[in-house]
Amino acid sequence: MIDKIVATTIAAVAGIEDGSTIMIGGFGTAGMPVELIDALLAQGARDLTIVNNNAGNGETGVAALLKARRVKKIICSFPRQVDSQVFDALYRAGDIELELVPQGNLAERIRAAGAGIGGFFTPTGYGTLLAEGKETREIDGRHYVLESPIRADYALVKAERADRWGNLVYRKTARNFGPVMATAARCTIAQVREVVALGALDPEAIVTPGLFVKRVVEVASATPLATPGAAA
Amino acid sequence: MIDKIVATTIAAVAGIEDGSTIMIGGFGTAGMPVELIDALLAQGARDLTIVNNNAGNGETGVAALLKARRVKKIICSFPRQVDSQVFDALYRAGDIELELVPQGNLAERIRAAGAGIGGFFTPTGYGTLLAEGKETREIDGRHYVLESPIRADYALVKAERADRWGNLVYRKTARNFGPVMATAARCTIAQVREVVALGALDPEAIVTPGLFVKRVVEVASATPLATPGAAA
Amino acid sequence: MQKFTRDQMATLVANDIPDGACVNLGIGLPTLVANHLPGDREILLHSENGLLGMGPAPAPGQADPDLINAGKQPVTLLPGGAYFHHADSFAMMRGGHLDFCVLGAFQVSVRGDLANWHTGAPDAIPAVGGAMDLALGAKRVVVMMEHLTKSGESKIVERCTYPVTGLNCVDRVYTDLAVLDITPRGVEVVRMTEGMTLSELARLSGVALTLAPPPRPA
Amino acid sequence: MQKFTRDQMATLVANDIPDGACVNLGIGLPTLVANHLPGDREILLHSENGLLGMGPAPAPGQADPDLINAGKQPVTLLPGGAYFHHADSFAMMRGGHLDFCVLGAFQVSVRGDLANWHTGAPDAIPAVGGAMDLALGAKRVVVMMEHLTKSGESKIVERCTYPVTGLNCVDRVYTDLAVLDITPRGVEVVRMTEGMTLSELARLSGVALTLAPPPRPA
Repeated sequence: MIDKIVATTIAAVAGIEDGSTIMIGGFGTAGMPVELIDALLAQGARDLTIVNNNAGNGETGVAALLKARRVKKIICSFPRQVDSQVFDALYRAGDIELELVPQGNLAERIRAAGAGIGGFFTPTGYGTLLAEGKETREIDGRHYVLESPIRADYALVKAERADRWGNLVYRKTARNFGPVMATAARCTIAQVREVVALGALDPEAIVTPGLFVKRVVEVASATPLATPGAAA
Repeated sequence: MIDKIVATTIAAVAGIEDGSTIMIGGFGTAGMPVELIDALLAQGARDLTIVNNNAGNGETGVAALLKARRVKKIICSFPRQVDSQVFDALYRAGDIELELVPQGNLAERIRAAGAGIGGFFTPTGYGTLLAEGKETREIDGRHYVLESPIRADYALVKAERADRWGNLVYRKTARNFGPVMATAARCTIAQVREVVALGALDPEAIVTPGLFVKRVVEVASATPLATPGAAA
Repeated sequence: MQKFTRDQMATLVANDIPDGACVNLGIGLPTLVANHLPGDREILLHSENGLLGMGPAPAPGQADPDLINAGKQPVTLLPGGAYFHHADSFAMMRGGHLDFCVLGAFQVSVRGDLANWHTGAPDAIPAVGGAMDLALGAKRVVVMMEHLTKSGESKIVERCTYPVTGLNCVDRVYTDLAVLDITPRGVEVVRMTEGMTLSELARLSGVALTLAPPPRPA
Repeated sequence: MQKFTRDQMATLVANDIPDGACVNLGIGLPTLVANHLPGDREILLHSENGLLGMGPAPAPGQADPDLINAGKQPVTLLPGGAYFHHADSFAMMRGGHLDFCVLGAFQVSVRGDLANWHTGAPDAIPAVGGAMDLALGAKRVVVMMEHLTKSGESKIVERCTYPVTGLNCVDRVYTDLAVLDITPRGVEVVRMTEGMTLSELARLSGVALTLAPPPRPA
């Protein structure tokens, strides 16, 4: 029988190795799997490469992981925010490597990894600093940059509901990077507000089919408050 | 006010020009927009390039369009079926051009067009007749073929429900190519079983957001019977 | 020198958005446009973090941390709105499915190059977000910005001195002094503040300007 | 010469599919595997036309023309199943998310090349469908086929003479005479029909065969 439900967030992150590449869902704090990140912090893996849209807000979540010096590199689109002080200090001190990727290319590169695409030509970034050194090509009169897939060892995502097969549905704009990250990691771990019985999710509305998910943990805690005022 | 609902299938296909490239949803008869195809037949546009998974079943739908000699070229993955006699005769007589594309590459090339991707490296087809003459590349030890987007002037799709903004939900495996084709055409036309009030579709479950759809027509007719026995 | 106020600029942009358009409003000044959309037009707002049909800010106390815009401000969803994931959302922009994108800028060049993501300062922490996607993100990309920097330099430039966000991507610029079209024939003035002359505007801008044919009354 | 029946072949394949696996069963012979899946294992069937968690054929009169498999036969959906569109469905296969793919074949070469889409006959109307995607469509790709053609030629070949579907993609072959692993060391015999010998099988096959270490009893 397939049963991907694990009892605790600690069990959910068990086995994550030093040096892993870990995708973490969320756009700011919406969809950020805070409790899984806390468990990863307790688990102790280090020398991590983190893929996230941002580079941490305040002192919790991704920021806490950075503050504990577990992260050697971050791949993201928007590290600088009003409350990204932890990242800012590490970056200025040269203590963290940054790969800056335009947000749409970030999403598409993750999607490409999950979809078995070896690379793709994107118009985004052509002629800019972020395309320097990359292969370009003119196709039908438009200029493109060749971008490569971003794969991960683990993906930590937050969803609204799951069943024991690992099917996921999300909530509002907390969906963001979760569905594509779930496809791009060797082992996707989801924290959900509620585990429901098999068959309770509408098959027309399942966003992440269960084959993309390895472990599910229910975390009934309230959603953290959004941080207003920061840019994308 | 946005109101994409048109009264008749004839109005839905109005203005389709001779020489157009038209994507037609459906996998066999599931999801095939038969009534829109009938309207296209009545409308009279010719020298068409059709993009569909198959090349017509029996004598209706895509097959009827072929039989009326409106189609100069078909881009598809599986023309030969037990009931593809119309296509077979045209093809053997040299009266129709065929571009044969592996089914997954077909779906991904359509998706690429809709997503603004200039081209992508796919492993599917590498080393086969269908990749002859195409650019190839080895990436991280795997062999890929460069494939290009397939764009269309029109897409005809069948969905289950729509609202006046053009939001669509589909039914079971009749979903198939509809959502990607809807993104890849200049003008997407949907026939739906039911038009519902704005706000009646669950925003978490909308499969095709309205911005991809230009015209919607309600066709309450029963779904045609599936044709068993044909291969994919 | 008379200037358009920020609300006047937003109104000028809003009036140019046709009924039924799908629009992405960038962070900062462009956000104001939402307050000035003509009431008789149904215009759908897209936010690149995964929604189309964005509504206004929620009533006090009604904010939902799972329902935010790209600026991470709480918003609402209109009836008919839809949620989707990040790859689908940026595919909408990259694929040319949005009608309008309104962006802020540091500089716009006479050929429509946009600079709005990086000041180029060596000690700045770079951050790009969706800026480069938005620059190519709609059938029509327009910029809202002040015409001059605080020190009086033109932000309409022959060539961007800040790092560019996208090349040849801006169609129209709304400033506090004028509305300018970027065309293959050069920069054309569509509208100016009252009392402004073409020669004075060209002097302030430091680039060649012509009146757009047919000139529309200000 | 004793042969495995089609149902025996299907049982051999089915027994090799572990609990929890996601599996795509190709058209034809592979479809039989669904009838032989061990009852104590929960195995999810994928169909490339957009469903995961496919159930058995519907009861008579219950067929739904909108719910079909890749062979366009009516099927059902199990509780927990999901629908998705064609690009997402093939992304699952191309991205390596399925555990098992079971395919029919005209020929399989000793290096794992697969030929199953085209006989190469000059008057044949070509049709590929999902064959080339399925050939690369899972972590483990296995083939079910008769060992010999009707005229007695081996379908295990040194090099495919039919047009290939995919290169170096087959992991294991189940025939009516044997189960064969395609390995970097060559073709290894995992199992044979009762009474078959390695030398006789090699003679029939026309390619070099060795016993798989450790040999499993038939």
